[in-house]
Amino acid sequence: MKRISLPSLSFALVMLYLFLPVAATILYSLATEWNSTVLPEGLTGKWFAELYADPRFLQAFGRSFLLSFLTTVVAVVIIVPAVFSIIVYAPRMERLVQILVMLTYAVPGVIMAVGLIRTYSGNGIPMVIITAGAYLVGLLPYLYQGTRNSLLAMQARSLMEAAELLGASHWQAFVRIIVPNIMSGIFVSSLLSFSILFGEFVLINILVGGRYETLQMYLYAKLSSSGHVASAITVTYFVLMAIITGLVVKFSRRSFTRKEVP
Amino acid sequence: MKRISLPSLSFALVMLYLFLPVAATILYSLATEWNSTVLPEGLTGKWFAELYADPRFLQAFGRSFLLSFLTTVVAVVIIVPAVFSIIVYAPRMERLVQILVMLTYAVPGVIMAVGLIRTYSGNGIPMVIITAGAYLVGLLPYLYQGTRNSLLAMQARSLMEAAELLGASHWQAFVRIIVPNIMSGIFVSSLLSFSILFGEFVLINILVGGRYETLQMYLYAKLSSSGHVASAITVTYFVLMAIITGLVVKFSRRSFTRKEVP
Amino acid sequence: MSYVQIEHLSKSFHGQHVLQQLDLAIEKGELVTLLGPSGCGKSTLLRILSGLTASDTGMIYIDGKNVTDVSPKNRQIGMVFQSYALFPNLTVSQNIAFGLEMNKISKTEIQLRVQEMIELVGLVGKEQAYPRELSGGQQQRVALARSLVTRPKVLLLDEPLSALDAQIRKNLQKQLRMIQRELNMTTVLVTHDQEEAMAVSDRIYIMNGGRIVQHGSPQEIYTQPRSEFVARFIGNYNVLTAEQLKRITPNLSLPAVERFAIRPETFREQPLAGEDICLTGNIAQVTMLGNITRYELNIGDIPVLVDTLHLSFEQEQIGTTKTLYVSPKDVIPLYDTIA
Amino acid sequence: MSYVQIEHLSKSFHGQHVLQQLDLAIEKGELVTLLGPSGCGKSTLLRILSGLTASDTGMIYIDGKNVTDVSPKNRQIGMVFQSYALFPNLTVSQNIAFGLEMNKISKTEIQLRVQEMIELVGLVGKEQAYPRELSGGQQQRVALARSLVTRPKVLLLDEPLSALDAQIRKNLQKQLRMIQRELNMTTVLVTHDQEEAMAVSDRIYIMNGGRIVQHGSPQEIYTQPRSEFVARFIGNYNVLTAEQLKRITPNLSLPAVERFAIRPETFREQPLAGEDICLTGNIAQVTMLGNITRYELNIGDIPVLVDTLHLSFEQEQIGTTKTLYVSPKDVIPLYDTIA
Repeated sequence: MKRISLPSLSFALVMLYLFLPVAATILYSLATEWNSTVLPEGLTGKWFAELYADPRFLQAFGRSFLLSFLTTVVAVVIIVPAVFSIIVYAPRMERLVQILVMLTYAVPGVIMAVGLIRTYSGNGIPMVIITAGAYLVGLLPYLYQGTRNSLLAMQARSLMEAAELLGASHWQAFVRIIVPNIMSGIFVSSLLSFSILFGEFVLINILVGGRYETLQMYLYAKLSSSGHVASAITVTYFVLMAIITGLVVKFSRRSFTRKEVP
Repeated sequence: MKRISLPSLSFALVMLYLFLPVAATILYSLATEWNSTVLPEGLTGKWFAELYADPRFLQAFGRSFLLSFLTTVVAVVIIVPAVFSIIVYAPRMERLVQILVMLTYAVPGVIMAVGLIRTYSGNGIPMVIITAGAYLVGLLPYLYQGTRNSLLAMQARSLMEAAELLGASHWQAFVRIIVPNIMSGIFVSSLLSFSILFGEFVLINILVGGRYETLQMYLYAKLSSSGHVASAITVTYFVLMAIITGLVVKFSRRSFTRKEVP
Repeated sequence: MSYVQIEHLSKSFHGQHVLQQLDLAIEKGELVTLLGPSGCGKSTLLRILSGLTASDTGMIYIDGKNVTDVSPKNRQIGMVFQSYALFPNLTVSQNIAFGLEMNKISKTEIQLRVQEMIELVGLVGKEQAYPRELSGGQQQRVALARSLVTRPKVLLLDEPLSALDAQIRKNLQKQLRMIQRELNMTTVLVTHDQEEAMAVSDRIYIMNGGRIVQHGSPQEIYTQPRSEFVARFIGNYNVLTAEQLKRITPNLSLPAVERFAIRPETFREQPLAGEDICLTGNIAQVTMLGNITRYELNIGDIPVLVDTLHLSFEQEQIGTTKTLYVSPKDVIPLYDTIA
Repeated sequence: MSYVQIEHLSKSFHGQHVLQQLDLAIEKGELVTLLGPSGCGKSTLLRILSGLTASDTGMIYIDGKNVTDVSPKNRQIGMVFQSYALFPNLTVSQNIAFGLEMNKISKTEIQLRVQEMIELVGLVGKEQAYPRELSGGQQQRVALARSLVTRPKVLLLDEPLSALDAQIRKNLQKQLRMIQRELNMTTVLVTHDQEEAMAVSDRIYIMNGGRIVQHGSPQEIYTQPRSEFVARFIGNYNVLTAEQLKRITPNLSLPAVERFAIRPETFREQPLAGEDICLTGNIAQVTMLGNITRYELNIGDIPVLVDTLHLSFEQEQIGTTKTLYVSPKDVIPLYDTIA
């Protein structure tokens, strides 16, 4: 059909717009010299070698990974049961939660930082913990959406009622029936959350700064000193994200919910 | 019922965690002196007076507003029809779009900046335009979700078919039937998009920097010079976001889709 | 006291009365149906019986015990939901075994009882299938087996067949009734389908607007409706005013009520007894409804529906004059004007 | 050539044959029903007829014109969707007027024709209501009015009543048929409900697995099914093998086919003619289905269903021996073994 051409075209343009920079970055990270020519003058692996040999890079990478991973795990453990309770037992509170979610979208890092510095700095709690706390709130929208959709798709409320009538306690029903069914959905949301935190820059930079250098800060510092190394970091980052996205796509397909008949 | 206590409690804690910093910021913006006491020593409006008298603030605010507003309008005009075409005429492409959406979540500002600098700097296009282009891609997930949900809720496909069988062209059906029904949904997504762009800092700072000082950059600069003025900016920002959130809540209730019977 | 007894039950949602002062009694081994149009409160009553919804006032007794404040998990009630609510992550066997595991039955007995149930509902060979791999009818039978295996005191069925095609529905009605009789299981069925209610019930409670408007055996309710609502809901009754009836049978002595109902299938071509009412009219319309041929007769200016078996003869033509007889005892006075 | 003619129509989705070499002919003013179980391809056929889905091969003619490649908006076809697909942002009047505005009819004529339609479907007083403020039955009538007001050549109805309660459904069936006759509107109805099909159709096409397995008037199809599938789908036919039939009526001379069908309502207590088959059996079960009482008789070891009108006498008891008669012409040989 001719009709498909419009979305196909806009789709192709968006892809081009997104992937042209990716291609340029990859080339630059492998280029010996690239100034006035259309393509670089030669290819080399030295920027990557230099990067991977830098202990500062490895430490920054490790810190980013640790911070993102731990925060995501804590967020899942706190937020998922809370969302479950609201959806199943207090659906009328959903409206309030949605406003809250909207608010967390609307409060950007810099603004959040001002408030957090005012309130919590200098009272003994390390600012990394404060930052992780802010991240936790920031993850609320993503984990809320993922959990909510999984629960609604599986009709969690009926399943809980059915399990109860069969003699299960709330806890038994949650662990044996709800958790296995939302597992893949939660996993997808967690990967998404992890990748968002892994890329966060503003909040950690303002609140903690050089005392806890993450990958993003390291990259920011390298931007001014060596474009090639910065590109190599970016490519490394892309590879990591490609792996995560691959996992997301794979797991978002695996689901116990009923297949719809066309 | 006793069961409600768990979500109520966690909800209350989240609210406290979020609003304690807000309250502290408001107080600080009105405080004469606030160092070693629990509450400030006196209240004053001078920080706000100082802020609103600063032409740099007004310019920064204007730039942020203009950039966010124009980008949002362009994004709506481009993305909404594209999403409509995909949902109604090529639903199988949805999978691809979802992966794309996931990717834009996963690529943070700093990383995007590296690629964009590599590709587009020095070829004559102002970096503000490049930034706006990147914003456009960044808005894709939010506008996609909003548009998609509105279209599915109203069963856009059946409505288009019904209109066609009644003799309407695609364009007539889109303008007369689809647009009025997704209007409020799109408005909500647009406000959300606007508020996200209004709060963006990393990309514009790296790509354009001081040449186009936005509200966030002005705030960042003020953070080190005057905590009180920074707090006053933050409060101003909160008021703006409160207005936008109020609008969102109001308009997300107004909807033509059928009310569900309990 | 009956096996299940409900007394003065009331329930409001957001200030709206959903159930008003209901009394209900069910004997052991009975299949009782709550029948009514959508929104009449029948599903709410079922949920209150299961304990999933709390009532505002009233008492519920099961097997002589006051269970009004007993939690669902301790009420010993089995329930089949309209959506089946099968656990998607468990196989057929695991779904059925779930209730037994929760009640800490031994592994060997669980295996035995699950296998027994699978045979009873005819799902042998599907033990390892997941719910999503089953047809609607098969899912329904898993839900039934799952709720029966724990040997509940009462089985509740919330429109269990409404999502199925007509053919499968009729088959499952039969199976359901057979299993219920075999286990002598006290059962409450909720439905809005009067044919289903009549086909499977020992007794029917007809509900409208949160009240019970009539109850009795299917036969009693069908042949002796007390109100116009019941007459129209349960069948295709001709409802005539006293004035209309007077006009077509001037000599009949009638009780002093406003409306009367006559079943369309009680008209016959030959009189059975001397006192039979004789009516003559013109055929205005003929509709073939499968095993029934339905005539719309105009008697004077009063339209009357007449059902006859669909035999192999030619149908009578529109416009033909027809004489029919009906026994005076088939003219049912409708006492309740409300509801 | 018929008013609507479909020739050799085929359609596959993802390599699966949904429709296979269909031929269909509809005369002007007829109401034709496509009847079949879910997944038989009936809705796809309707969508191809409307132009919303393209066929793989085959031709469609409407009013003598080849419309196979004509776009939906130029086919002059009205359609009522299962979900009604009313425009939520337009009032009842605006919904109905939409098609006329698209066809550039003058304002005054639009007003006139919309008002006419609103009266025809009985929605006077609801002109300014939005779809969400209407009941299901009212929404259905708006959808009908909207598709009729443009005076299409053919009206397509895709399970238009399936979302409604039984009572409302029966009322609307009647109204639908009345309006269709009044406008002499060529109509194609899709349904899986055989009672609905028999109640409203001039002719029925029965579909199964993407093919038409039988067509004819409701009377023809109901009394002369050609296959076991049709016999079981259209009614509650007793299907007996030749061997079983031989055992209960040894003297009957039968055509050489494998299976025979007997309608449960053709059995009678008195013989009508000398050659009637006489059968004796025990009553195994009695079910009251409203206007019908259904007996399950065991004749030897062969179970047979017998339908009688539900009269006021006592029902016969389980275990009683009963003698029944059936005419040889009501024993229908089933020729098609497939489908």
